[in-house]
Amino acid sequence: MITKSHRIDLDMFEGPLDLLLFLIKRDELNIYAIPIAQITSDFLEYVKLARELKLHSAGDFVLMAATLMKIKARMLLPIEADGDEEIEDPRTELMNMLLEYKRYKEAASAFENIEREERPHYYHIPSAWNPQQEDQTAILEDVKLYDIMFTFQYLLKNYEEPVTHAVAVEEVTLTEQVGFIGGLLQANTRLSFSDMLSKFESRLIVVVTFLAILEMLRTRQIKVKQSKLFDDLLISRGGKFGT
Amino acid sequence: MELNELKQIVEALLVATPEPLTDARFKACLGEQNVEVPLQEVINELQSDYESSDRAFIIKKVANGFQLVTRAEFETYVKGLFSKTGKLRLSQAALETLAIVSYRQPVTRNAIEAIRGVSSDSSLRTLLDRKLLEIRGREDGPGRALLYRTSTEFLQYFGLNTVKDLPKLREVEDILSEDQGELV
Amino acid sequence: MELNELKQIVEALLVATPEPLTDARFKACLGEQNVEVPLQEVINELQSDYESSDRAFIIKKVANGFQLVTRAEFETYVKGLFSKTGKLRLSQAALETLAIVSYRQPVTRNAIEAIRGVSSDSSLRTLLDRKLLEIRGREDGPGRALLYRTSTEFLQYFGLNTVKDLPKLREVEDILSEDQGELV
Repeated sequence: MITKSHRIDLDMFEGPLDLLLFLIKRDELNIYAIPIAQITSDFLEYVKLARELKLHSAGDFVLMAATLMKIKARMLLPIEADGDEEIEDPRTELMNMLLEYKRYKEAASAFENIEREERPHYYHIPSAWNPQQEDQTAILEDVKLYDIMFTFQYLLKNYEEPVTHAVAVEEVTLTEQVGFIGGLLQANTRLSFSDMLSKFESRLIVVVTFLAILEMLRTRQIKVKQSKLFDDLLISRGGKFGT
Repeated sequence: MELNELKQIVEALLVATPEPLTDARFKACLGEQNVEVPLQEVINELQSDYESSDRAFIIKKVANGFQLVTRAEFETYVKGLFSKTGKLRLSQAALETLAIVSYRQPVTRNAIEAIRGVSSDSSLRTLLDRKLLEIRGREDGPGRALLYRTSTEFLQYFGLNTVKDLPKLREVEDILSEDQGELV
Repeated sequence: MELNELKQIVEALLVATPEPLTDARFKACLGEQNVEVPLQEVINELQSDYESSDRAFIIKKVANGFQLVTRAEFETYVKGLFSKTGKLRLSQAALETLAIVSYRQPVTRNAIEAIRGVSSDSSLRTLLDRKLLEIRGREDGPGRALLYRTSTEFLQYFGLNTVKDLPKLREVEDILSEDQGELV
C-alpha cells in the first residue's frame, strides 16, 4: 500500500500511535472496526522503510508491529463461543489506546496555539535583590527537586575517578541477524522469541533482530506462531528456509 | 494609607518580584499596616496609568498573581535580548508530554509513555530543564515511581491563572462521533 | 526613529532584560534600524519621566549597563518578597551543598568539601539559617565531626515524605542521560 503515499518519513510521526492515526485518516478507516490485516501490512512497510529511523523510537515501533501481528493472528482464530461470555474484539484495546492518544494530541495542538499567543509577551525579570546573598554571581530563581538531583549528579561526575565505559559500539546489521536466526533454526526446530530477545543487552540489537524476523517472515524463511494473544511468539522454519 | 502611596508600593513590588505577586504575598509585604483597598483595585489603577502614559509594559494576571510583561508590539526588539530567534518553541513531543501531565497530574513516566506509545525521556528532560514540569513526590503503589506535575513557570509560559483554565480535553465520544461523521 | 518611540523600545528592553542592558545589546536589538541617539541619552529622558511621574522605580547604571530597580525608600516592603516564608533563592554554592547533604546524609563538612573542592562553611551556615539543614549528632571516628542532615522543612518544601523519597541515583541517570534515548 506504500504506493498510495509514496515514501513518508517516519520522522514525521511522534510514535507508532501517531503513524496508525495517520494511516486511519488517510485511508478513511473506521476506527471501530480497523481492518487489521491492511493496517498491519501498511505499518510494517513503514517500519521496514525506516530502518534508518530515529533509533530512540525504533523499539516502540517494533513493539507496535508485534502487537498488530498478535491481533491479526488472534482475529484469524476461530471464536469459541464459551457460554454467555462475551468475547472481546481483539482490536478493542488498540482502539482505546488510539482514541486516548488522539485526545492528548489535540490538546497538544491547543497548547501550541496558546504558546503562539503568549509568545510576544516577555516577563519582567527583576535584578537580583537579596541583602544576604553570599555569592552574587549565580542566583537561582527558584529551586526545584530537579536542580538538587542535577547538581548532585554533576558534582559526582567531576569528583569520582573518571570511569572509562567500555562501550563497544555494537555494529549489528540486518544480514548478520538473519544469519544468526538461521543458524539457531538449524540447531533447533523452534525458537522462543522472548528467550532470544532476553539474551541481548542492547535494545539496538533487539530492534535489528526483530527487523530480521520481519524480513525472514516476508521471504517465508520462517514461520511465527502464537497460541494466545500476548503469548510468546514461536519461530520455526518456513517453506523457503535455507533457500 | 492613600491610594497613591499604595500604587507606588505595588509598583515597587511588581518591579522587584521574581514570581507573580499574589494577594497573600502583598499582605505579607505590608506587614502590620492596615490596608482596605484590595490588590486587584490597585492593579486596575496602575494598569490604566500605564495605558494612558504609553508605557511599554502592562500588568498580566498569571498564576493567581500579577507580573509585569512587555507589550506584544515590542516583540521584534525584545526578542533580540535572548537569541536570534527569541523564545524557543516546544517540540511536538514536548507539547504532547506536557499536555498529558497537565490533565493527568500527578502522573508517572510510565503512564505518560503508555498514552504516547513512545519513550518520553528526552521530552521530560527538556521540560524539567525549562522548569515547566517538576518532580513532586512518589506514587503510593509498589513501584514508588516518581510523580510529575506542572509548575508555576508552566502557568506563566501559557499565561494561565490555574491549570483549570486550560481548554477542556475532548471526550472520546466526541472524537468518535466526529470520525463517524467524516466517514459518511 | 523618533525619540518617543525609542524611549518605549528601551523601556521594553529594560523590563525584559535578564541582565543589565548594554549599548551593544541595545544595538543588536534594534537590528538594521539606524539610530542616532545614544542609549545614555534615551536613558536620561526615561529617568526624568520616571521622576516626574513619581514612579516607584529608577534606572540604575551597573557594570556597563542599565537596569530597572525599585527606589530605595520601598525596601521595607520589597524585602517582604524574600522573607523566609517565601520561595528560596539559593546561590549556586548553597545549592551544591544542599544537594550533597541530601544524597549523602548524614555527612560531615569534610566530606562535603571533598566533593565540592572548596570550603563550604558559609553555605552550610546559610542553609542552617534557613532551616533547610540541621546538625544531628557527631561522627563516631576520632575527630567526632558534626553530622549534617536535611530538615523536615526541606522535605516539605519539595513535597517529600521521607528522605527515601528523593529520586534515586539510578532514576536520576534515567532522566539525565541524554544518550539513553538516542542510543537505543
